[in-house]
Amino acid sequence: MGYQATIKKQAMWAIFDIKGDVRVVAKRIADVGLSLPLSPNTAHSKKGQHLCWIGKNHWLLLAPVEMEDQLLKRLQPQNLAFDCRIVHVSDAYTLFTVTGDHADDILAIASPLNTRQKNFPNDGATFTEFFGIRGLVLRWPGGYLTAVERSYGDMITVYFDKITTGMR
Amino acid sequence: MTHNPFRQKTGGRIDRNSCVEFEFNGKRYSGYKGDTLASALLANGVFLNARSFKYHRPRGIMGASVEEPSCLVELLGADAGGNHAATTVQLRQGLKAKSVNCWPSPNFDLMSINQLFTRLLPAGFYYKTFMWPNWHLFEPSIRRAAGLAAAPGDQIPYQHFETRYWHGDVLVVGAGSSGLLAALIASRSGARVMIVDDHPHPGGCLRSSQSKIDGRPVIEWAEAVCAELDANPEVTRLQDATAWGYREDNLLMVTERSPAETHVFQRGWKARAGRVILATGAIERNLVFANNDLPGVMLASAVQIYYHEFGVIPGRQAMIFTNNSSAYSLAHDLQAAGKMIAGIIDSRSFEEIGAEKDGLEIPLYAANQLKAAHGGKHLRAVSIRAADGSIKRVDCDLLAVSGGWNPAVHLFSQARGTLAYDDALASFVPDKAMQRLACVGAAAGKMNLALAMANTLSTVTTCLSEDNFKPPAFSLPSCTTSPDYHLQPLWHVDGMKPGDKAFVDIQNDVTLDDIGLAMREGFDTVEHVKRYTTAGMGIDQGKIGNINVIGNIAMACNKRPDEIGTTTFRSPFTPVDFGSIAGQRNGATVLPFRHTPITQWNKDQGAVMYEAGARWQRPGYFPIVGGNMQDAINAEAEAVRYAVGVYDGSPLGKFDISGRDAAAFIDLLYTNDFADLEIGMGRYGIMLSDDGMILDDGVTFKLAENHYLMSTSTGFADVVFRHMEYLLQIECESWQVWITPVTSQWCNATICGPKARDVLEALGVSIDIGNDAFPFMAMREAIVAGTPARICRVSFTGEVSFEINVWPRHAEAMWRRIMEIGAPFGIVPVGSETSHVLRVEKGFLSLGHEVDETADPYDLGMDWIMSRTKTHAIGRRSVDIRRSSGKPRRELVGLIPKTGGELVPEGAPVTPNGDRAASEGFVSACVWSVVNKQIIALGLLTNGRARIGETISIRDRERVIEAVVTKPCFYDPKGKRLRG
Amino acid sequence: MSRFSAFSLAWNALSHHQKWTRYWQNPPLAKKYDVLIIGAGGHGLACAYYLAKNHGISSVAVLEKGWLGGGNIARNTVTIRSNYLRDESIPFFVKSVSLFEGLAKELNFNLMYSKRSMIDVIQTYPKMREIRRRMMNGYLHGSSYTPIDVGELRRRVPALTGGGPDSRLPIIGAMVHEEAAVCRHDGVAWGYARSASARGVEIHQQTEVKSLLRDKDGQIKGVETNRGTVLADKVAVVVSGHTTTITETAGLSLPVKSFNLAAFVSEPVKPLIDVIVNCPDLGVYLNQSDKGELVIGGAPDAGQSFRRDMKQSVFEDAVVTMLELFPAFRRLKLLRQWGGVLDIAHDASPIISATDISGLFVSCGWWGGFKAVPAGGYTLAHLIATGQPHQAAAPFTLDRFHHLDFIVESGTTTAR
Amino acid sequence: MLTLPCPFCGQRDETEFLNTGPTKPARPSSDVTDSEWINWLTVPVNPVGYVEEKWWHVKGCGKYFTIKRHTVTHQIKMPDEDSA
Repeated sequence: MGYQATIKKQAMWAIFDIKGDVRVVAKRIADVGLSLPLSPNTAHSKKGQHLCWIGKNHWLLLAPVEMEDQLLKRLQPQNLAFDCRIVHVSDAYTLFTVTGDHADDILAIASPLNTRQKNFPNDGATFTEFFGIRGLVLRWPGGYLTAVERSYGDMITVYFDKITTGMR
Repeated sequence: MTHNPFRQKTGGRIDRNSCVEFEFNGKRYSGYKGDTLASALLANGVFLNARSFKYHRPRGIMGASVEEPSCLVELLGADAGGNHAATTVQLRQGLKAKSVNCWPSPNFDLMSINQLFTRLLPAGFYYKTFMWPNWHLFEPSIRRAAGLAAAPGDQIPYQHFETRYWHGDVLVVGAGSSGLLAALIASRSGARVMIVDDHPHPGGCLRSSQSKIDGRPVIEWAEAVCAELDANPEVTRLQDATAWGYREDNLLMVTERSPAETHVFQRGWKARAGRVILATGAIERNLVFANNDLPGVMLASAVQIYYHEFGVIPGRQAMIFTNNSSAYSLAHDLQAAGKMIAGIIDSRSFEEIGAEKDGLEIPLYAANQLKAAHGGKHLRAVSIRAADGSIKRVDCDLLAVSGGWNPAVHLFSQARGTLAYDDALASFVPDKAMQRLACVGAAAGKMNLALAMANTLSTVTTCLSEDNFKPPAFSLPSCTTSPDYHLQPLWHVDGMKPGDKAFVDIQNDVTLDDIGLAMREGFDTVEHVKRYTTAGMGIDQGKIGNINVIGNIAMACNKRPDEIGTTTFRSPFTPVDFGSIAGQRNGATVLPFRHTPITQWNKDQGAVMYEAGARWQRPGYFPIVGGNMQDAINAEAEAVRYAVGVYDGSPLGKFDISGRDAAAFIDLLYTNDFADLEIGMGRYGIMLSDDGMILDDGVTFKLAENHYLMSTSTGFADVVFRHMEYLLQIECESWQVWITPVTSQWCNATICGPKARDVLEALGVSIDIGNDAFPFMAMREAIVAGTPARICRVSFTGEVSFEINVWPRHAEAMWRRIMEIGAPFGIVPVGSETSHVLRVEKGFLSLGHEVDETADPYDLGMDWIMSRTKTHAIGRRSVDIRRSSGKPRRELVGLIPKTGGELVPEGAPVTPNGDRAASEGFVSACVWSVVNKQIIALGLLTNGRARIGETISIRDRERVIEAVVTKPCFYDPKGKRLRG
Repeated sequence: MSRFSAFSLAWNALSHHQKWTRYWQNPPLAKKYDVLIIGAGGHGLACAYYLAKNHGISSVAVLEKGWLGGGNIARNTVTIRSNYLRDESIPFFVKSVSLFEGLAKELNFNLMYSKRSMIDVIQTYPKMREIRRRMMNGYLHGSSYTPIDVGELRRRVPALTGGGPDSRLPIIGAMVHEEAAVCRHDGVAWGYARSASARGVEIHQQTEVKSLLRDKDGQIKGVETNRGTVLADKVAVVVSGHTTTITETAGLSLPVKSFNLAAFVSEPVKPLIDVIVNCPDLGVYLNQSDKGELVIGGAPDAGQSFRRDMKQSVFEDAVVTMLELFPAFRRLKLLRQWGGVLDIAHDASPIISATDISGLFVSCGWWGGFKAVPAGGYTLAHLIATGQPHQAAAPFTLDRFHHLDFIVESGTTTAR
Repeated sequence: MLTLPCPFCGQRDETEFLNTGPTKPARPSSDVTDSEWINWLTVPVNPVGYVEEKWWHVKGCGKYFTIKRHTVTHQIKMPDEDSA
């Protein structure tokens, strides 16, 4: 018997890296229609967009790629006048979803993150160690959404194959 | 029909309907499903099944579990290898095993000739001899004789090892009575629980106990508890899994040997719990008398396990030798089974022997000691020494020995807990815990079922309350009472003579004499004795014998055992496969690798891929038909010098740096000035470490006021990021600077060569790329071939270069377009070997070559990069201090070696006059220059800049190569081409 | 001192070895000595021996907090080699290797010195370049290296089945350092102790130095121990890992930090590997002991530590990388793991030096100090006796920090 | 392997972090003597006991933070906790 889990490499998402003072960022984001998450390492999700609070003065906005142009216009990454920094990083990540009965087990192989509810709630979203490198882990219906730096995407695919099939 | 002469007609938990065939030392036997290899061998009457490590004495099975010191086997066939204790090998159809360390068989072992020389082989004998003519003469034969099994093979291609984490509230080690009770209470409190047990079945010593809990046989109670635990989704129960290491913050390393998932061979758990409950039980210890290693001598508890678990009594006439009450239960078992018992020898006085003897109708030799065991290849008789010294000889073929019990404190001790010596137990028991853990039951020194259960209940309840759980009301199960545990220490029997083979460490063949010798020679601490005699350093790590080493040292120096102390308890508790530690990290995933969108294209072209730093894979060169590596490099280099080449520069580190203080921050990082940099322009900079050594170099562009794009070398991008974040978060906390790594948000194709501009034009570009509109070191945003791009005019080749940066989603298409459009211009892809050649021709420095952790920018002739005004730049002060000593420096020079066309190995030292003496410099890079049509080199040479024109000597071992010192630039020294 | 030989072994066998005498004497602790050495480890005992033998100074007491030979000499991976990179370092280690070679006979004690060579397995071009540089530099000073190709490597180390062309880091070559050896580590301490004791050196175990004592001029005058005050005009601190703990009692700070470096062994198996295998690209090295155990080492833990166990993550990395080259070892079993404390200098090279405190000497910064025991003791004895650094150890004084003239050997090899 | 208290993420596994060494005194101004500078650069604290040090949550939120860690027990305290 193997693991009951479905692992899918995701198509591209629109992703923005946001840094700055919390009040400034809140104002900048207001345009997008999302409010900032209230607890560290949680995400505020709405209409397919996820605004993750991933570090002190640091957020990551994930949205469907169809929204990318619109977000580029609204967020104006090149504009520094807003006293915060928004960098367009859609291409900088490779994303996977891990879903199914054994999604928790797969995550426990990939990451030391303690995913017990009290530690990583339903809106949990955090950077952690993922197969030895830095990776984003976000709760997802029936499992998790994960993202790693794009250049590591192939390696993560190999890892997933290995742990689900036992192939060396 | 299975012929098992020593198997009882009934009893045991083996499946008598499933016969299992196996092979041992080339002979076929059968046992039953549920047997271990050890129980099956004993059932078959195979008692001589090993030879000892040093003397090759005949040995049998002594224990029944992980403590087994004696019978180590090597598995053959599909899972070949290893030194497995026969007691831990589960019998299965077709199992093949052989004894380790004897040849051709344990019954007839050629090396048993060693027994004739035992007198010459005391502890440490090798330190005193084998010196003449030298050790090397003897080593090969000794190495062949040593070692146990052959190294394992690895023939399980479709299964792998896995490691995973577990996070929970309570982790219980041991599924005996105390462990099961602890897990039950914890799970009923709502805790997330893991319980780990190294046997295939739960129950621990309950499995060989006649006691009752709540009126039921104990094993039924254990099964009921397991059923409840298994029904709780918050409980993970692992059997055949060993908790072998106790790390910081309650992290336990567990190896699970038979996971449910078929593709997983073994699983290593890294389990971290808020509280650890150690219910690891106790391990029976041996007694020290002459020939205590003869086949037929076994631990009393082991005999009980073979009887209850496997229905095996490995003898016809049993004798028991004990110094404590626990062995009497074996006597009761055997008597009830109607088996012959020759008697019990108890070193305690008759008065000390309590209720344990009640009901026994066998000879009791109270206050007697067993002087020696007799027999050749198997026990035939024992001599009993009475208190008055008289000797009586009694025949027997099974001797069950009990020296008392040691709490299994291994994990407790690994967790840095302190031990105390308990006089009543004559053993070390847990004292002060140093982590959030508790020991319960026998592991805490409670050697009686009822006491152990009561102790577990109260301890676990207290722990759970401390951890903010509400333990349920729980009434202690009623247990049948057993006699109180009582023991009189007996470190060795009286009347031993020098030369008696009384073993304190069976596996490593260490005798009581050896301890005496060690102490006579000055090795009088326990660590010294261990290291001199090797006692306790075997695979079993002295589980049944170490206490006797300590006791005998104490006795010899007239001290208490706690004044002697124990040796360190080191992980692992029992040996575990390395695979279960590494888990899935193997093969292609052992080190992360990184690809650009062009990697696959490169591979498809047959590029030879190199590790290029920071885990990136990059083409080294593109082989050409009918040419060697040098030909390929020459072709690529010529393309760049005379036509056009393209290079995938995507792995270069890139950082978006902005914020109010970004300009000041850039100024702090680099040794040169950036304040006057114009928007849209870039500048080359060098970063130093605080030690004043070059950390990295690269070009930084100014995108806007207080907005920069910094590029770093591929290999040092992470180091630079750490350096910058450290400064910002710790030393410049009030500064407003935001850094976002964008290495993977931008890919670049660098088109370089005299026809680079033509190719870019042909691609279609939305801006004027003429030299006036778009000068060297400028950056422009433009549409290239219909794709938005950032174009940078930097050059690492000395030619006109356009670095076309696009989003990775467009990178492969852009690359293919460049190759297509560039074809008529003669474009070729360029690997890192070629960029090395082009760089050396220009005298551009390179990390790992000219920059070798000793050079500063002055050494490299870059005085201009050390700003006159910026004394505060990182590393500046250290450079100044180092140079203030006036010691001669090694300076960058060019070298024209006189080799007649052969490359000089990079790194070759330069020595004065070519002598075999300390070097005065070295060759940092050497290539065939396509423009100069000769070998050129760069080097660091003491006072090199003053020596231009001089001939120096490079020394490659015996070979001396002369070279002329030149300026370190061999091509276009004024830089007209790259600015063109 | 009883003479050791096959004959004396046989002679003593007749009396069941009852007549062997102590390796080292157990005299009472005197009030004053000419030289005090703090730490009865390899370097301290070697220094005591050479003080007596080379310089005729036998009023020497070696003070040991625990048991003789119980520090890092009891917990290393027994690698002896001289394949360093820099002109400053190579001659010192060449001297150490040559002293080691004659040591068993000199001490009349079988150290099981086994010259079996070390093979560097090379997997990246930068590493290849660096190791060739070491080959050529070492030649200048009498340390030898010979390149071999991958086929020859696999012939010499058949167990090395990983690192093939399709692997993550394919092996591209190898380099053999012929002088490399292993030897019985405890034996080195015991052998030096036995010979030093025979020359009048006193070794006092269970004697913990609490503080250094200075006279009114600041000159060292002795030490305070758990057994009272002991005086001497010259004191050497040779307590790898714990140097600063001692020197700080006299107000002396040093450019060193203490780290945990750990190792582990496999179950004993039949002869499999008869060289030392070093994998600098992966950061793991191993050899097989005469008993059959594979002795394996990796990197130190990154944080300061005075512990003698092992950090799990560091250990895992070493296992993972070992399995990359020896995949069949995944079925081999871990038998034991342990660690030691070492103090690493700011530039990661050793320090054998006088200090700002007159009469106080230190030998520290030993990272891989086992191979350096004979030369470390030899040159420290020279420094103490003559007041001048021995030529071979001259680069290793504290003076180098006055102008930040670091001797950068870091990253040259993983095999400590 | 420890767990470390990241000020943003809470307790996380040690392998997510990088130990960047003991806290150094503030960077000296440029008018200190050479020997004062060298001392700052090369001489660290090296206590048998609690050492105040900087860790970087490199695989997590990226925060550098300060803790006290005992060099023998490896127990961790916050920097403002009593270091007795």
